[in-house]
Amino acid sequence: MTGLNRTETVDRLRVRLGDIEMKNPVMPASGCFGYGREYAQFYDLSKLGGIAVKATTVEERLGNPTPRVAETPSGMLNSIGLQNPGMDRVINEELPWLKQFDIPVFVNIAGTTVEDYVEVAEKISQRPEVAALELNISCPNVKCGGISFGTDPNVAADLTREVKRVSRVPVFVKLSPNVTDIISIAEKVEQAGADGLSMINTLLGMRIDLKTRRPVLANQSGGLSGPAIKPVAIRMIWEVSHSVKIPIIGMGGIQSPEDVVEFFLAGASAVAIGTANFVNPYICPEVINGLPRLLDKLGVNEISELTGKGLMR
Amino acid sequence: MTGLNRTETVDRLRVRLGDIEMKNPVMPASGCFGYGREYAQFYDLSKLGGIAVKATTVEERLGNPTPRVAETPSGMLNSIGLQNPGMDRVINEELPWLKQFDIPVFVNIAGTTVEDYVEVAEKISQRPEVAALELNISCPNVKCGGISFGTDPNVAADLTREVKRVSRVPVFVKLSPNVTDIISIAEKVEQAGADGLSMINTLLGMRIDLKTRRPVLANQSGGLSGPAIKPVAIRMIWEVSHSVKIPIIGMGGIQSPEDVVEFFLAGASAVAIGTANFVNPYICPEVINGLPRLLDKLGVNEISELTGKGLMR
Amino acid sequence: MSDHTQEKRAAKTEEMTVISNTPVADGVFRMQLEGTLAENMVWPGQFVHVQCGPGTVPLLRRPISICDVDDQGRHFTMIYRVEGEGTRLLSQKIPGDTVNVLGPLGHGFPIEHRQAGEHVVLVGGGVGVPPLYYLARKLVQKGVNVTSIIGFASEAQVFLDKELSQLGPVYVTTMDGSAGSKGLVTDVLTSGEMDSWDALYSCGPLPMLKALQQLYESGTQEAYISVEQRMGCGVGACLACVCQPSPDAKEKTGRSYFKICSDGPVFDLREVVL
Amino acid sequence: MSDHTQEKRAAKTEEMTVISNTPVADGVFRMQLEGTLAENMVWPGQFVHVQCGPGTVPLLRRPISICDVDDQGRHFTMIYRVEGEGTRLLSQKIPGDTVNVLGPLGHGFPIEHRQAGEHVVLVGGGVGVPPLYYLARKLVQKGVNVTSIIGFASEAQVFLDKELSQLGPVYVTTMDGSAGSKGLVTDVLTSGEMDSWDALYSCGPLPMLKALQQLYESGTQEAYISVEQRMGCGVGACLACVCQPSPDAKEKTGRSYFKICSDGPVFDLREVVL
Ligand SMILES: Cc1cc2nc3c(=O)[nH]c(=O)nc-3n(C[C@H](O)[C@H](O)[C@H](O)COP(=O)(O)OP(=O)(O)OC[C@H]3O[C@@H](n4cnc5c(N)ncnc54)[C@H](O)[C@@H]3O)c2cc1C
Ligand SMILES: Cc1cc2nc3c(=O)[nH]c(=O)nc-3n(C[C@H](O)[C@H](O)[C@H](O)COP(=O)(O)OP(=O)(O)OC[C@H]3O[C@@H](n4cnc5c(N)ncnc54)[C@H](O)[C@@H]3O)c2cc1C
Ligand SMILES: Cc1cc2nc3c(=O)[nH]c(=O)nc-3n(C[C@H](O)[C@H](O)[C@H](O)COP(=O)(O)O)c2cc1C
Ligand SMILES: Cc1cc2nc3c(=O)[nH]c(=O)nc-3n(C[C@H](O)[C@H](O)[C@H](O)COP(=O)(O)O)c2cc1C
Ligand code: FES
Ligand code: FES
Repeated sequence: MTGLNRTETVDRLRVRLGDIEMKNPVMPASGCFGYGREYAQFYDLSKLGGIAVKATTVEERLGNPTPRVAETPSGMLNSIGLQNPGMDRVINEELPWLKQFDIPVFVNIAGTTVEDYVEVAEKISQRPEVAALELNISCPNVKCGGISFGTDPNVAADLTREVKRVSRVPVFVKLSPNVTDIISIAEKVEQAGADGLSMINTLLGMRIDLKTRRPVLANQSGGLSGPAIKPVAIRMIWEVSHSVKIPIIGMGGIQSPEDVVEFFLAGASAVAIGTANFVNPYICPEVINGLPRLLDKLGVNEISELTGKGLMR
Repeated sequence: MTGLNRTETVDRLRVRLGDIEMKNPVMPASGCFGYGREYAQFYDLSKLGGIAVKATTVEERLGNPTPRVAETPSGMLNSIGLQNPGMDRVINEELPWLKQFDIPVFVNIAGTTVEDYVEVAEKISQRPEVAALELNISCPNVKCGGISFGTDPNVAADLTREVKRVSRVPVFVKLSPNVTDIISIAEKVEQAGADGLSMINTLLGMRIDLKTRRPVLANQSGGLSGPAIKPVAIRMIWEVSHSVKIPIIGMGGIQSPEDVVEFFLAGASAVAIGTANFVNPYICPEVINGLPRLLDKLGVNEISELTGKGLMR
Repeated sequence: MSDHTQEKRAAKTEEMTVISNTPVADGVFRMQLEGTLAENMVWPGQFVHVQCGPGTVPLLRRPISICDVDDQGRHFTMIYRVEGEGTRLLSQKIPGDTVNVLGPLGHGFPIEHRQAGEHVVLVGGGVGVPPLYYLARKLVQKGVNVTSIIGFASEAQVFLDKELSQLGPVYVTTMDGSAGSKGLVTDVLTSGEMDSWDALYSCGPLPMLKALQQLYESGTQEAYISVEQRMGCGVGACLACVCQPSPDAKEKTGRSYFKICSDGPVFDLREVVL
Repeated sequence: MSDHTQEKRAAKTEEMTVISNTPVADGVFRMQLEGTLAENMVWPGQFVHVQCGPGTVPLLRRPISICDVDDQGRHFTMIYRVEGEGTRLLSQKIPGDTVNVLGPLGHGFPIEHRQAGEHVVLVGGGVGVPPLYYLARKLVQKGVNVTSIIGFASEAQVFLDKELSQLGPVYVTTMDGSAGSKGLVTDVLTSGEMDSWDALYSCGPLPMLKALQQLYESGTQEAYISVEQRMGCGVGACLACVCQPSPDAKEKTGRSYFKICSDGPVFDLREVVL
C-alpha cells in the first residue's frame, strides 16, 4: 500500500462522537478488556479507536462470588459485579499507563448512590487521560430499594444531571436493556445533558445446573451478552436513534465488520466489542482491518456516512 | 418394554396445571404449530401433553407484510402479526378437528381492546374442546396509544379480570418479557384472578440488511425466539415463581429434555416448544420420549416433583 | 393451489448422505444426497427444507428445490447458490457427510394432465432453473416437447444448459451477453422466434415472475410460476410465507391468503399477487 | 503467583492441526496438535484456551492443561474428559482437522530452583493428572526424583499411569479399589510408605486440593497446587476466575484477589483460599 492509500484508509474509518474524535469506530467494551494491559500482549492498543475500561467505583470492590460466568446458546452470562481497585488506584496505576496509546479513554463509572457517582465522576474526569465518562446506570440504587438507576427515566435523568454538573469531560450514559420503554429513558437522559449514549448493557439471564439444581452462577442471575443479544441491541438503538440527537456507541454481540455496519445503520456512531474479545483476543484489530473492504463492497466511502442510514420499510 | 413399565412411564410425566391434567408436560407453543393439522402428518398429536393454538381474534386478521421471519444467532425473529381466520372459523373448523386427539387445548386469544378480548374469551371458552384460554397480552392496546397491554401491571390486571369474568375455563396469562418489572405484572395478574401464567413471549428485536439498508422484516422489528432467549426465560420464570402461587407454563428456546428440566427447576409446571418445531417437526414427541431417561439419570421419579426445586445458591 | 390433483407423497426428516457436492458455476454447487426420502420425491417443483449446520447457528432450515431424482428413487440432486451462512456451510460438505433433510414439501408443477405431443416452455432464472430440470425430465417421459429459456447474470453463472439441451431446445440469456443472447428470458418469449406453446412453467427471481405475469396475466394460456419467500416451518404451520391471492383466486378458492410452502411454491400465474 | 521467576513465552492464537485424537480411558481423549505455538509451551502447568466449535455455540473457549510437548517444540498433547458440549465437539475431531488454540496461558509450576537429586511428589486426580506428566518429564530432565500419586474414580478411568511409571514410582488409587489401592491420593501421602520429599506439586478436583491444604497448610514443606475455575477470557481481563488470597498472601503481595487464569492456575498451597 502506498502512503496515500494508507491515509485514505485511515480517514474512511474516522468518526466523531460529539467533540471526541476517533480514528476508527471500534473500541473494546467496558468490563471485557480490563484496563487494556492483558490485550497489549497481543497487539498495539493504539490501533484501537478508543477503549472503555472496567466500571470504576469510589472504593475498591471485590465483586460477586464465583462461578461468575456461564455459557448460553450464542451467548454468555456474567456476574462479575463491579470488581475494581477503586478510583484512586485507577487514577494512579491504570490511566497513566493507558496514556501511551494516545486513544480516547472512556471510563465506565458506577456506584450505589448518586453521591458515589458524583465523587468518581468529579475525580476521574479531571485526569487528562480521560476522554469521556461512561455512566453505568445498570447498578442497583441502594437508596431506592436496590432497583437499578437505569430503569426509571427520572432517576436516570437526575443521576445524569448531577454527574454532568461535575464532569469536565463528555458523559455517555450506558443504558440498560431490561426496561419497558428505553426511548423515554434515552430522551430524559438527553434532556438532562448527556453527551451521548452507550447501548446496550447486558440482558438479565440465568442458567440452572441440572445436577446440583442450583443456578450456575453463584450470584443466581447474570448479564447476557454476545451474539444472542444482537437483535435486541439493534432494535433498541434503532428506536432510540429515531428519538434522540446525541451520538450512540452501539454494542451487543458484535463480532464482524458486517455487525459494525448493521449497528451504524441502526443509528450508532461508534461501536464497542465485549464478549468477542474472549473468543478471539485479536477481534478488535481484525474488525477494524476488515472494515475498509466491506465499505468498498457496499460502495461507501466513509463509515460515518452510514450512521442512522437504515431506511424504513 | 412391558405394559406395566409403559404405564409407569406415562405416570412419571403427568403434570397438573391447576385443574388441567396433562399426561406429559410438553405442548407446542402458540403460533408455532398452527392448529395442529400440519404436524399431524408427522405424528399422532395425541402424544402431546397439550396444544396451544395460534392467537385468535374476533375477526379474521391477515397479519403483517412479508418477509416475516429473519435468522439471528441461535434465534429467529418473526413478525407474523396476529394472522388468524377469526374466532368463528376457529370454532367451526379447527377446534372440532382437534377434539379427536383428546389433549387439552389452550386457545391463545388476542385483541386490540378489552372488549375484543372479552368477546373472544366468552365465545371460545364455551366450546367443550377448550381446556383453557391463554391471554396474549403482548398486543398493542389501541385505546392506550398502542402500548402493549402487557407492559403495565394495572392494564394487564384489568384485562385479566374482565376476561376471567366471562371465561368458563381457566385463564393463563402470557407475559411479555419486554418489561422492566415482570414480577409486579405477574403478581397483579394473579390477584386479578389468573389461573396460571405462560412465559415468556418473544423479546423485541430487529435485523438490518446491509445491502438494502432496510430492516429484514417488512414490519421493521419482530419477536426474538429460540435458544438465544432461554437464559432470559429461565431468569424471569425463576423470579416470578418465587412471587406467585399459580402454575407457570414455561417456554423460550426449549429443544431438549434437559431444557425442560431446567424450566421445571426454575419454576415451570409444564412447558411449550415453539421455534424448535420449525427445526425438527418431531421435536415435541422426541423431547417427551427423552424425558424418562433423563429423570432416571437425575434420580427423579416424577417430573412434577421438579417444579420450583431449583435451589438458591 | 392448482386444481389438478397430483401424487403427493409423505414428508419426513432423514439424515441423508452426501454422495457428491461440486461447483457447477460461479458460487453454485450441485449436491447429490442419498436416502429413502428420495423415493417420495415424485413431483417436480417440490422442495426440501435443509438443516445446513449441526447446532443452532444457523437455526432455521433452508428451502432448496428438488432438481432431480434418479429413476430408482435412491438419491436426489439439488443445486444451490452460496448466499449466506446456511448455503456456505452446505458448500463445505464432503461425500460421506450427512445432511438432515425435511421433505418433499409443497405442491409442485401440475403435469398429470399434460398430453404427449404438446409443447411446453420452461422459463427459469438463476437458481430458479434447478426445479425445471426434473420437470423437463418428467415431461419428456410423457412425450411432451419441451423448450427451455434460462437466464443468468453472465457466462460464469450459467449451469444446467447442457443437461436441458438433451431434453429439448434451450435458449440461454445473460444480462451482459457473455453467453447466449443478451437480455432477459422474456425477450426470448416476445421475440417471435418461439413456436407456439400449450403451457408455460417458470421458476426464478421475483422481477422475472412479475414480468411473466405482466405478459400473460390477461391472456388465457396455461402458465405456472414457482414463488420464493423467507420461510420458518416450511410445512404450513407458522404463516411466515404467506402471499395474497388475486381477486379472482380469492373468489374462486374462498382463501384470503396462500401459504407458499404448503399451497405453493407453484401457483397458477393468475392466482397470486406478487 | 510464586516468587520464582520462570521463562514465560508469549501467548497467541493459532489454527493448530490435529495429529491424533484417541480415547485413553472411559470418556477421556488424548489429542495431539501441531503448530508453531508448541515451541512457546516451555513451562509445565500452563494451559491453552481452546475453541471447540466453528461458530458461536459453544461461544467461549475451554481451558485445557498442556500435558506434554515434544522436545522439538512442534506439537503438544492435551488430555481431556468429555464433560459437556465443548469437549464433546473436541472429541469428534479427526486428524487433519484444525483447532484454534490460544496459549500458552498462565503461570505454571515453579521448578527452576529444583536441584538434581531432590525428591518431588506429584499428586493428581482425574483430569488433573495431565499437566503433571509434562512437569514430571521436565523434573526428570533436571535429575529430580519423581514419585506420582494419581487417583481416579475406577479402573476404566485410569490413564497416564504407564507413562508416568517410566519417570519414577507411581501409586494409583481408585475410589472403588478396581485399580491400584482403594481410597484417595491423600491416603497414600499419610500412609507412611512414602519417602520424605522436598516439594509437592498437585492438580486435581477441588476436594483433593482442599484435603492437601488441610494436610500441609500449617507445615513448611514446599507445595504447589493448580486450581480450576470457570473462565471467560483466560488472559486476566474479565475477572471471571478470581480467587481469594490467604491472609498471609494478601499481606505479602498486597493483592486483594488473584486471577486464576493469569496469576495461576498454579499457586503456592498456602497462598489461596479454596
Ligand atoms: C421454495 C424455495 C425453493 C428454493 N430453491 C432454491 C434452489 O434450488 N437453489 C438455490 O440456490 N436457492 C433456492 N432457494 C433460495 C434459498 O432458500 C436461499 O438462497 C437460502 O435460504 C439462503 O440461505 P443462506 O443461509 O445461505 O442465506 P442468508 O441470507 O444468510 O439466509 C438468512 C435467512 O433468509 C432466508 N432466505 C434468504 N434468501 C432467501 C430466498 N431467496 N428465499 C427464501 N429464503 C431466503 C434463509 O432461508 C434464512 O432463513 C429457494 C427458496 C425457496 C423458498
Ligand atoms: C486451568 C484449567 C485447566 C484444565 N485442564 C483440563 C485438562 O487438562 N483436561 C480436562 O479434561 N479438563 C481440564 N479442565 C477442565 C475443563 O476446562 C472443563 O472440563 C471444560 O471446560 C468443560 O467444557 P464442556 O463444554 O465440555 O462442559 P460444559 O459443562 O458444557 O461447559 C460449560 C462452561 O463451563 C466451563 N467449565 C465446565 N467445567 C469446568 C471446569 N472444571 N473448569 C473450568 N471451566 C469449566 C466451560 O469452560 C464452559 O465455559 C481445566 C480447567 C482449567 C480451569
Ligand atoms: C465479563 C463482562 C463484564 C462486564 N462489565 C461491565 C462493566 O463493568 N460496566 C459496564 O457498563 N458494562 C459491562 N459489561 C457489559 C459490556 O460492556 C457490554 O455492554 C455487553 O457485554 C454487550 O456487548 P457484547 O455482547 O459485545 O459483550 C460487561 C460484560 C461482560 C461480558
Ligand atoms: C412464528 C411465531 C409465531 C408466534 N405466534 C404467537 C401467537 O400468535 N401468540 C402468542 O402468544 N405467542 C406467539 N409466539 C410466541 C411463542 O408462542 C413463544 O412464546 C416464543 O416463541 C418462545 O418460545 P420458543 O423460543 O420455543 O419459540 C410466536 C412465535 C413464533 C416463533
Ligand atoms: S414457512 Fe411456515 S407457513 Fe410457510
Ligand atoms: S478468565 Fe478472564 S480474568 Fe481469568
